[in-house]
Amino acid sequence: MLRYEGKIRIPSGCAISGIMNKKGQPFPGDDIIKSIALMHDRSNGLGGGFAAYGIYPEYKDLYAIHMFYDHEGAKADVEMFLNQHFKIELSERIPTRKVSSIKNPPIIWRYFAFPRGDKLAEAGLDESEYVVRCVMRINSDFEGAFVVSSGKNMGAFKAVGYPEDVGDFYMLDTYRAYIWTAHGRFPTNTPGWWGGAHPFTLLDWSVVHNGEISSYDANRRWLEMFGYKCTLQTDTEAITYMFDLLIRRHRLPLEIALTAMAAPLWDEIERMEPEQQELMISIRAVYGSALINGPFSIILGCKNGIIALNDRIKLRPLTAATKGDFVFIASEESAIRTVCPRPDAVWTPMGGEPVIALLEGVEDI
Amino acid sequence: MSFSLLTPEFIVERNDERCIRCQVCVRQCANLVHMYDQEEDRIVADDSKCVNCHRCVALCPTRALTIRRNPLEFKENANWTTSAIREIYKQAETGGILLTGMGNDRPYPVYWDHMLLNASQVTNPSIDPLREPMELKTMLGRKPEVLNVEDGKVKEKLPPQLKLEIPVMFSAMSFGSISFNTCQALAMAASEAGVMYNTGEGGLHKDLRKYGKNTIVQVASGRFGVDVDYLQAGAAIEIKIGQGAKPGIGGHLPGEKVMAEISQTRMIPIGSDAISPAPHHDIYSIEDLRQLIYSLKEATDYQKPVSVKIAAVHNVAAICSGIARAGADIIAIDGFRGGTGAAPLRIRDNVGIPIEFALAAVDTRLREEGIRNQVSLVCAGGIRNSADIIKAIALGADAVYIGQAALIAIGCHMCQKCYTGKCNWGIATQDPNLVKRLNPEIAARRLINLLHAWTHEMKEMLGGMGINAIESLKGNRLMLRGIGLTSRELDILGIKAAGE
Amino acid sequence: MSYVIIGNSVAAVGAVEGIRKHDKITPIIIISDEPYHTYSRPLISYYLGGKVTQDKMYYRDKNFYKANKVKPILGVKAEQVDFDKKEVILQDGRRISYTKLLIATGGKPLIPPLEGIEKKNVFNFIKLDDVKNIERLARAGSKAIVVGASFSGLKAVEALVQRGVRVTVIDIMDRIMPRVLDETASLIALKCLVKYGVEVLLNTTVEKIIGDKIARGVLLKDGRELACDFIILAVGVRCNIDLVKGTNLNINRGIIVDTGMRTNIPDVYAAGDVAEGYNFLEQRNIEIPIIPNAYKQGETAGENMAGADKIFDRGFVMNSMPLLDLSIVSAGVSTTGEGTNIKAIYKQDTNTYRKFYIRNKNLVGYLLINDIDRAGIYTDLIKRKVDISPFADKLGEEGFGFISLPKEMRKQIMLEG
Amino acid sequence: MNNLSAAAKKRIYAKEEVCIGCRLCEIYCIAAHSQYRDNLIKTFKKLTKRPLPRIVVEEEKPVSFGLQCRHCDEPECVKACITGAMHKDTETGIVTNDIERCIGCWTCILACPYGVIKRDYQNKKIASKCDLCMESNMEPACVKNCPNEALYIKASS
Repeated sequence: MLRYEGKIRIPSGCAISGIMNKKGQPFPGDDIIKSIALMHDRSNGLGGGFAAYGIYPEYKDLYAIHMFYDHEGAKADVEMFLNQHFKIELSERIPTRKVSSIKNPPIIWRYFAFPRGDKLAEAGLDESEYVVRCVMRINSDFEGAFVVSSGKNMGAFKAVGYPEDVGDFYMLDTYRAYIWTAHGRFPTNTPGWWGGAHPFTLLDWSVVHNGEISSYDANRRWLEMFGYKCTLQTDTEAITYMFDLLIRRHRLPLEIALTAMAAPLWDEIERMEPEQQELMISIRAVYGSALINGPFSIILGCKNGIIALNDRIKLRPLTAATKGDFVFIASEESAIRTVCPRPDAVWTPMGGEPVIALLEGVEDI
Repeated sequence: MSFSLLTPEFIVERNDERCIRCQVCVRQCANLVHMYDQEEDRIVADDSKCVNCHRCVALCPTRALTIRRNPLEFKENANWTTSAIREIYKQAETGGILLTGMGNDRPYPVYWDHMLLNASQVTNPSIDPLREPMELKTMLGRKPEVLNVEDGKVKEKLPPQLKLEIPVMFSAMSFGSISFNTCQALAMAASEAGVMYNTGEGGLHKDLRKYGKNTIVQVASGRFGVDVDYLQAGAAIEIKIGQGAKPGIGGHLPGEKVMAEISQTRMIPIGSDAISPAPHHDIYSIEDLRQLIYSLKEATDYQKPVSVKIAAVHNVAAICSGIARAGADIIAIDGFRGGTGAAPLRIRDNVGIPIEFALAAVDTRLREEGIRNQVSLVCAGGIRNSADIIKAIALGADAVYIGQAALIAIGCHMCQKCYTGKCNWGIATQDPNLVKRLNPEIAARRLINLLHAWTHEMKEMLGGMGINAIESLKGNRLMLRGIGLTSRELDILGIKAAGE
Repeated sequence: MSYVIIGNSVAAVGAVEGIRKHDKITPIIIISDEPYHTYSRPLISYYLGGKVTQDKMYYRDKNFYKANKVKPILGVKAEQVDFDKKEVILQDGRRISYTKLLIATGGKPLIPPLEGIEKKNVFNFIKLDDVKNIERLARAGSKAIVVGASFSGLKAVEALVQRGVRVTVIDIMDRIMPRVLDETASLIALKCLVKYGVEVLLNTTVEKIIGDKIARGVLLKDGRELACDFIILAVGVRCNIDLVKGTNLNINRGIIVDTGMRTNIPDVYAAGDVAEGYNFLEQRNIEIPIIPNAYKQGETAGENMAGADKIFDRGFVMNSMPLLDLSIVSAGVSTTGEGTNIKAIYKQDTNTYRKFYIRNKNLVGYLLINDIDRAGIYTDLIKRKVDISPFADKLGEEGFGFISLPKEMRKQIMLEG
Repeated sequence: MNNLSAAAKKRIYAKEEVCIGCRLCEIYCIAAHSQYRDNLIKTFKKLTKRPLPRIVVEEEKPVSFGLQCRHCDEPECVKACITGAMHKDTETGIVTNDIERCIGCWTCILACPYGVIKRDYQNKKIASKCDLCMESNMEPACVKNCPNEALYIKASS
């Protein structure tokens, strides 16, 4: 029996990988496919996906909305909704290549659009919040429709299959991006729905994640207080929203947001200087529900860079490396060395210690 | 009237082969059950006075004593049970309302026992608390929705918080309802364990002020012992609106218990009845509560969190929403199994709702309203073990209060006769001969042991779930599955059924 | 350097133990005219009564001298002390030089000026040799006369009764142990003696001892004649100062010592029955011929001889006397003087008697008969000069104890030990 | 220094605030000094001549406390003893009465400032007192069995 994310929580193990050019120079998707493909055994053919930043330079000021539709009816309904709320500049099928292992694809579509001024004014929201609400609305209210990604000059590409096959399917060798992240999935049952694959995105946040967070429901119920609808019941979705909430909405500095998610232990806090201590205590008090517990390693992508983070007791693998302008992050060191045999530096970040790689000249995420 | 239809509830059995006539039982029974018959050189018992508190049994050095339920039965009747009949006899003989002590003992479902916890298997690792850090530290108090950080510093200080080493506190029990030694033991244990005890409405004895950092001072309708020093003396202030054992009912400490120390502590004359009115007569509505909350905050310079304790009644979710919005930092909800030193039997057994439902409903409601973080939730009333605590936190509590469990730890045998003032264990009594039976040092040690044991167990359970900080359990209802519950009950608890 | 002690009884042993608290090395020489290992003199009545054997009479075990590096010179009398040369001259001519000297020669019996006192079978009751002699005559059915219903006289009576001897005890006073017992107490004791078949003759005295060379009886002042097989004289004891008579030593009835047991001659100390030490209840120097006092005086002397600065200023009389089936204890003052209040409780049914002597706010003496348990608490109240006014009404009442004291005082005393 | 001298300064004290007057200390003391040691039932059922409790319990409600020999540094009883039976062990510091030599003169009772020496008429005529249960080489029975920890052993300097 096929099971759908959103109907049930499906734990999974995974591979993750990310490559970034700090100067913002785009490069094709071959390396990221090669990197994630090396970790073939970490996934089981039931989900793979990529996020790519800088792929739509010609539409860089428009929201690139990637969609999955189960049927034409859903597409019609959503397009009516989109037309009411957005001005759509371009609507097209996302090009794919026939790959034998990728079966039963949904209707895969993309729109380049911007919010309608009157509707935006009517809603009284800032633009990004407006887009978020629309995305939430589609995901929760439109049966058979799912927003794959919704950021500017970026997109997510995912499917049920091994990640290298997914990359082939979406012809990622033909895209050029300055940040690539990838995900290979090992779910513990048989998801049939493409929307459940990773990465999960919102606006230009994308998250690839390896882990099963035990704090999920505590995180979810807290997020939902702020209007997020965790329809997929996946960790990745919740973590994505968490970044959105902490960084975009609460305007927390990146390191504070990361501290909230992988907070230092009380024992460590007790040994800190008073000022630092007060900050940490405050973070733990206010953002206790944002603490992500259980094993995870994640790569957060956004237009300004990538951040990798492990759970605070490092229950999942994560390795980072640099080579010139390039930053590599992957579940396994081999996945880095396969595309960069002689990195300048390779290290294994400590639990809870983030790897922050920003574009040159960018101060904050 | 000397002739009574009430037959002895219990029978005292003495094994004469073991009885060495040491008369410890005679000396220890405040109910005067045992007597030494010099002529016969044997000890005899008046069964009718026995309350089955086990004091004599526990102290008998040769284990010569057993107390049994009197096997005498009425004709079997599903409707007119023994207790139903006995209660009528009692009322027909006395003309009074029936009094009782401790919590509701009726066979209502215990929902804790209908919830099961999760554990990690394969897909994520369980955590071994003996090898990995496992954090139970809990902060109670209002949290801002957003933390303002500037240049790596906190821009606004947090509102006052209670810091607990583990999410367990000792429930409000007043000096008066319990003995000084019991109060002292609770204070010592709270202090040692890094948690809080609660003065109840009986004021704070001068000798216990040194435990202030671990004290919640209560302000109840009688306002006993309340002055600004009292408010300043504790770490937090709790306004007691109601109590799970007797929602809607006030309290009454009879004048004979108001001896010098209690009189001084409660600031009332020796020998005067200490009556706590049913409502606070300055709180007839939610806005009045707000005024009291802010009066107390003003009086303590906004340095102490203010808690509001209510009994779990039907409309508890809406009431708590109102309390949160009225400015409370902590809400304590006391379920219908909550203990008491004295309550009318009918009230205790028939009023209020289970804490499990109340807690789930309140947590859900506060989240729906987006104000859950503004206030900490403490649940009370019948928490029996560490699993109950873990379940309570998964349902949405920040911490729990334990009262009866704490008293049991120090010797209470649940005879439910607290209201008589003759507690043979030195707990619910003011009789100096009985009070000294509770050695505060032993009692504190036992309480600390209990908390220690529960801490270990909670850590094991958390570790099993793959969680290493208690805040990741708070409201994490996915960690619970219901068993033997209707779908309506599952909905209210916000949990799935086992197997789902 | 050497310590020399003349005497081998309680004060001497106290002195040895006192010296050894401070000085574990310097030899101690004990000189005694008795040939025995140190023994307890009061045990002679128990010896006579058959309660102890001679081998159980030692006051300290056989190892005592060796363990304490004591060189005993026993069975040799010290004849004289040359205080200038610091030497003790013995009967056999030996001269024992000392650095520090303790005179603990004890007491000796008061011999009444009685006609016929030199006859055979008239005994004192002080030394082991006395009872060894008496033992031979004291057979079941023989008849004895004890002169003096004093403490030691009555202990002799008890021992004789236990041996089955028929005893008559004679005293000039109107009651038994007149210095300790009042009329009520005396009557209780009298009843007891009579119960055991003792004939007690009070208010009379012996005119002369009858018999040829051997005493056969006595003639009383009132003209009566009593026959007997032997006679024990127990009219009193006085300080045994023979050794130092006529020297520069400051002597009254006994050798006068300060609260450190020092005499007026440097390096010479005195302790025990031979000394007149400070009695703090009477606030003057007087002999206190009882064992606890002898020991403490000896111990104090010993410590001071070894260089300490010990003071013993709490001496007073106390006695415990089991008499047949009676238990009698007393301490401190036993006479009614000015400013002394009395509290007395006599219970006929239990045959108990409790009497307290109170001066100002202090307990200064008591007498208990039969209910003597915890008597030491009263002794201590006397010694500490405790203000008893908060609990004076409870003295002698059932259950009197520390519980009767104010809480603070009780805790202080109970935690002291 | 051996273990015994470590015991030299031990005293048993009472906490009257928590003494509950149950007198179990007496019961266990009796048994501990009987031939049946810890067996209370046999001690009380089989023996007609039982040892006296060597602890004194004073009670005047609501106050009560147990009191036993302090094994004083300067023991009055030892100094007063006319036979030398009462002695303080130089090794252990424990004051004991050699019942072979005690003749029951009760001078120790007269001298003991704590009033904790008793006349034992049942078993010869001897003075009976606390020996800190030294024979059992264990925690004294009264301390061990006090249900409310109202008795404790303390090493005092």
